[in-house]
Amino acid sequence: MHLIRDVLDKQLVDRQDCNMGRASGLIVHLGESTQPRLTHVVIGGPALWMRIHPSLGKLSTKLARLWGPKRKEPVKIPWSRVKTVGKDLKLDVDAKESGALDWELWIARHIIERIPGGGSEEEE
Amino acid sequence: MKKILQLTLGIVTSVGGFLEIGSVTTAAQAGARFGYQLLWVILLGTVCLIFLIEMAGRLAAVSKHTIVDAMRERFGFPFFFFVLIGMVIVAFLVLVAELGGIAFALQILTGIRFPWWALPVSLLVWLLMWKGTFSLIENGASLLGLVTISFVVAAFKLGPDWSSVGASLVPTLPDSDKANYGFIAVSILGASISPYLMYFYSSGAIEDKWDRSYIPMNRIIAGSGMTFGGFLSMAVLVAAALALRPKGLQVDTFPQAALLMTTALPRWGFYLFALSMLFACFGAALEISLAIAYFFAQGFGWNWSEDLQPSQDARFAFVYTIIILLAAVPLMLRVDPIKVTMVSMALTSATLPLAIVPFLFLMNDPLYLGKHRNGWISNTVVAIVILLSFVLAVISIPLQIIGG
Amino acid sequence: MDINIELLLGTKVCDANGEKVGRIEEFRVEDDGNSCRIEAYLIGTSALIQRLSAWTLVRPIQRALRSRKLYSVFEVRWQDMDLSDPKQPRLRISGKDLRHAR
Amino acid sequence: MRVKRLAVLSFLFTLACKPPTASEQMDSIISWLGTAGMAGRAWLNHTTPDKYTRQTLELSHDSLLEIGNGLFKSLPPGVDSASLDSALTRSREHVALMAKLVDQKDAPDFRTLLDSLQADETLVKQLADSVEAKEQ
Repeated sequence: MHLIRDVLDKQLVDRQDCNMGRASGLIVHLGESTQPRLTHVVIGGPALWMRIHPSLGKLSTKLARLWGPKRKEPVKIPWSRVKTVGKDLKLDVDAKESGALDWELWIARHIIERIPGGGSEEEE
Repeated sequence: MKKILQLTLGIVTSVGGFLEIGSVTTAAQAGARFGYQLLWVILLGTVCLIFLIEMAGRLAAVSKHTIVDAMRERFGFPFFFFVLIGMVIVAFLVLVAELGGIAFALQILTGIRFPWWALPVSLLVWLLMWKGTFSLIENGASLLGLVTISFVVAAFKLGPDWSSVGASLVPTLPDSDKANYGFIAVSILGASISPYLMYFYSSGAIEDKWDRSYIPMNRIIAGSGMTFGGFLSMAVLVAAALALRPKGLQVDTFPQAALLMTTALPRWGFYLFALSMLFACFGAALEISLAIAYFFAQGFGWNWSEDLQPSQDARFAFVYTIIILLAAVPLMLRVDPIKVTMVSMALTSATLPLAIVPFLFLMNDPLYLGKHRNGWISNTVVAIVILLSFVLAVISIPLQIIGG
Repeated sequence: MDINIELLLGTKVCDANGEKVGRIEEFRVEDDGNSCRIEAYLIGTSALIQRLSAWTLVRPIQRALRSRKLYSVFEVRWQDMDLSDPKQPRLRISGKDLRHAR
Repeated sequence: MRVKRLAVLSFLFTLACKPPTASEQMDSIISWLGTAGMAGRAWLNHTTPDKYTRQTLELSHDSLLEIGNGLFKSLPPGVDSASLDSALTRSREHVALMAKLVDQKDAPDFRTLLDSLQADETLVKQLADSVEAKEQ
């Protein structure tokens, strides 16, 4: 398996096949003498903008503090939760609890549902 | 049976994407200035588009990826983001032009100036996106779009000289006014080969849950749909060449374009033109707004479907809401839609490589398409599209400035 | 130490003697059910081409251009890569000892 | 790529600013006379709504005025500018009158004006040819 070609930027889906963003970063643990180990998949946020330019990464962190769902640390999914690596990465998590949908829910609550006919994200 | 219904996807893609303010104005200008001489460009554009659309559908049917999905996966976020910026700028300009087309059609029907229509029109487009389902937009737009057949009727009634029509399908250069000729040619190409068509079509294929069994159907849909669109804009060019050129009319403004069919169909020509523009531009506006929202949603991996309730794919709905409302602003500030159209069409063909080069990689990717990869013919066509559009744009636009 | 591996993409790698080897383009990993370990770092142009899985496109073009150019690719075993400073990855061995992949 | 796009944009803007030659201006004058003529004919056949016809005639009038002002500076020597000027002013007035007659639904007078407009158009066309000849 190749990390960049087969894992990075792949679509992430949760138990109910709900889209929860794309793999925007991969965290690897480097030991002194142990083999490097892939520990987490990072979703969205600064990790994404970092890849274009560090300054963009910092900027997005600042903006995220100003408004939106104020979230302390980026959303990380432990690799052990990855069930299959295929067309998508199937994760053994619940999208809403994982925090990957914070923005989706925030926009839904603060904007979309205020507009008539927007419906409510609670109903499935 | 369901697959037969899928033809509507092809037709809406062509009516919405092919015959819109862009192709009508460029074709009308071409006919009014150069007679049949530019017909070959429309033919060329149509052929290229048929290939590109077929590929977009094939990619979706085989790999279950839309073009944008695949682009983000293969080329990574930084490159994707770069393309996103380019595509969204151009698509936004085109959206402004389409809304302008609707507003102008309403102006000539009611006499109320188009800036007043800008906001109501964009609200209506938004409402359809907000409430409508994909199949509603698909079928509704393609049914209403059938009005545009009146262009063909008009062209036939004016009794064109078929031999010279046929002759003009072979590229030729004019004796004078070459710069203008090149510029209109570029705009026609931009009007026919619009990338957002490919994004829309491949997303549509996913929304309609295509699989490998659709590959033959996809060929038919792409072929017939785009040919339909191509015929229509050729008809516009012919009608302009016969009705406007003898009077020395140049289509610089929309009211002038509205006279296109008044000689061919005295009783209904004017109203048919207005309605055709109304519906065609409406279809296009819906299609472009969707394409932009798809681009964001798929690129970032959000939920996206025109069939979900807005709150189920909030970010998707948020994007098109913002885009559509923003698009109304320039029109309210009385920006001339025809100017926007010409600029955006030329820009489209100048930025075509940005959209098509990555597409060429994807269509040759064994991991996505396996044995359904592009053959050398398709690859050659894509290569030609890239070269042609770009070279034409880079050569003729400066020429236009210098004045030939 | 934890690092974001995607940020290593395209960073230049020098060998033990400080000579430039190429850019990191890809990571080969082994995933045995419970953990996913990096086996090797792929360095060089053909690693990039492979990452874009673009060989089916590049080979015919090469043939058309009659170019005999073989793009470099090195497969660096994880033991031989020193990432203590992620900004400047170095090899623990000299470039000569690198084995060309494929 | 982005740079290129900006270049293209600026090109198009300069394009919009580039001063047109005399013959190009003559072409657009003819184009607007033709527009007024066609719109007028269509209206006489009751095939276009009054509002559209009036607006289009007004638009033609304004455009003719605008182009006419610029024209005489760039006119090459040896062109009968006097008759051109008179033809332009006359047709411009006629177009303006027609726009008014549309509201009064006065078809007969409208038709007479339309015919004289046609005459002026042919005159302008001849002058346009001479301009083109002079420019070469």
